[in-house]
Amino acid sequence: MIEVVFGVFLLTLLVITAVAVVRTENLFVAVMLMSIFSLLMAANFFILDAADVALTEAAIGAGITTVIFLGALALTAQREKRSPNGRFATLGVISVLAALMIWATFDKPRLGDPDAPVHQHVAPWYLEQTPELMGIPNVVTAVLGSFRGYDTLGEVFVVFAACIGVLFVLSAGQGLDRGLFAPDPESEGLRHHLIPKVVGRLLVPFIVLFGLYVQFHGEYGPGGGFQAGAIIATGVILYALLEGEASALNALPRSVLLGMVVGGALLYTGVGVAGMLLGGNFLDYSVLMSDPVIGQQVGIVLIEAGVGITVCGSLLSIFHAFAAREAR
Amino acid sequence: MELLGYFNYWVFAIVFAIGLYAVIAKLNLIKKLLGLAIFQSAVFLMYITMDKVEGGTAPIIQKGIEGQLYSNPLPQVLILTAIVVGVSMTAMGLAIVVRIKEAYGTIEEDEILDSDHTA
Amino acid sequence: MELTLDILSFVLMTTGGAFVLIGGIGALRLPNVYTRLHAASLTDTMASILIIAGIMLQAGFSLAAIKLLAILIFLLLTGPTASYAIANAALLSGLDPQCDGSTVGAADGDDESGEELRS
Amino acid sequence: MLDNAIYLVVSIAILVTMGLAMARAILGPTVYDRVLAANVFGTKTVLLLSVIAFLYGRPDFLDLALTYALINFVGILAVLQFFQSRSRTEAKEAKD
Repeated sequence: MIEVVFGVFLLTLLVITAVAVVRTENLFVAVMLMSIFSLLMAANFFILDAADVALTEAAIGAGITTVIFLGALALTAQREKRSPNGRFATLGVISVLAALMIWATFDKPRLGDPDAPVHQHVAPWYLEQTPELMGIPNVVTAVLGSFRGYDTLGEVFVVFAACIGVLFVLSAGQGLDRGLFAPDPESEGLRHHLIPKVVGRLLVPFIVLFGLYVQFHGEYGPGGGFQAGAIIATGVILYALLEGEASALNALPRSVLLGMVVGGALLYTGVGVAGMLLGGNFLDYSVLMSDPVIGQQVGIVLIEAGVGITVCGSLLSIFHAFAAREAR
Repeated sequence: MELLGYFNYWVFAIVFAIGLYAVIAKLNLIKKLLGLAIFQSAVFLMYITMDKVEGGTAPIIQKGIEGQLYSNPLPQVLILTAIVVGVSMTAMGLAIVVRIKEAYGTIEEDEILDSDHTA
Repeated sequence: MELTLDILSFVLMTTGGAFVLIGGIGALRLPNVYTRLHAASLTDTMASILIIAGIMLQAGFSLAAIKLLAILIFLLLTGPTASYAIANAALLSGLDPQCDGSTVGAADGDDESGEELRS
Repeated sequence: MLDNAIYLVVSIAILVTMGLAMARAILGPTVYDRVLAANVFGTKTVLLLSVIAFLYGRPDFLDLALTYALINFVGILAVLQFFQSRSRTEAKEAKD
């Protein structure tokens, strides 16, 4: 009951924010409103009992999305030109579409209905079998890592491909020197600002430590490779903001980042192939150890590590690609 | 009260429409990408709405509690990965926008089309 | 003993809630960025201390209490830093910190200059 | 029961404040008001998540609030960097 009221309030704010993002002409304002949008989404996910998803949205939406959008804004324009009038046809069609979809929702099961068709098929089996087959409490991690391991492998390769794509598109035809967060001989990052520098330096190790906690605690609480990769990447981005991009690249050179992107994906595939060599199917972890339950746990820890490494490397490579681009 | 059970889906439909409107009607490419992100979030919201079970809790099994209901883990897994993929895809889109800006000097769709026609 | 703790945490949390509200109202009502920042950030730290202390009393001595302490410490570190960053960014862009009373009450449409300055 | 009443009062206060911050974010008028509103929103979300974690009786979900407390201000620092680098390029252009 209470949660329904909370949800209604937060969702109303969500709609208002979405309208404001679309209406504003200042793109910088739109990006700021987008970060509020993401906060609201995370709160909603939490209220809807999806702690893992909320943690992912928190790790991605709060830092990385804003930073990447700001990096792109610095390289393009900050203001949108006024759109021409006469978009009423679009508005009309979209309104009709929305009305149709709202009408269709009345056929859907009510929020939280335990008899809804989604809850009848595989989900109860996952919830029942996870403790027996894997012995880990977090069912989301179990499904992500083992039951639907193929799916996650695909997602990792999508992240990998996106990272390679960004690098191809952005590093063509330019010297690697200037940009929003780029090394500037006059001032490197926020070094002149004593307060952010001191506080930030204090926080960087804690963020990375917390990222590692999320990585390795993912079997027991909300967390896992995707969230941990994003959190650690945020920590390094904070370092790059404070000390200038050059220092961050000194600490983690581009070659290391690329190695992480490739290595994580390879680690994931390698675990799958190891299962095949030991006589099981691809991505079947039960054969990794003599005890199938331990084998599953080892497999999940390894592939989560692979996911974390790839996500962290990709997000950082993307950040550096935007930061190093020279504004023309 | 019954109707409030559908509120999440209504919000999904409205936010979905807002995102789609931005993608279609806005000429600025970054605005289009923001619209795409909103659109994406609407879909995330719908999936996560489906996972909720009344009286349930997040699917992290607590020891020693019998008969506890848990929400559906499957939509959560799908969306968890989709969020990270979504941000990589947004970055990819932004990278292309940056290159378009360098090649055409603008990120407004109509101006880009104009300069293509005149060229 | 239990009751005393409950009452104490109730008092802490309601005062914290009041501070949160005051900060929100201040951020909405005051005339320019710097004063709004003042209201928001000042009550932010106080409200966080009170509310989290209240929850900690409820949590007792457990892992949750340690996590709450960590949250409190990080909030107290990052909150003022973020305020500093906002004030500095506003100052860098040449927004005048002087407020001459006349803008009070016209908070909605007054200093468009700050935004115009940007374009 | 009493516990829940406490959490409820606080969470309603936080939700109302979120609404007020949202009003500020939409009214503007300067971009810094929006940044400020986003920051207020961030800290309020941290508080809301910690309160709700206890309201639901699953305190192990405090990790979420901790994540926000740690990384929310990275976005704000990026904003500072954004304006700093732009004011520097503008100064340079004015010199040329």
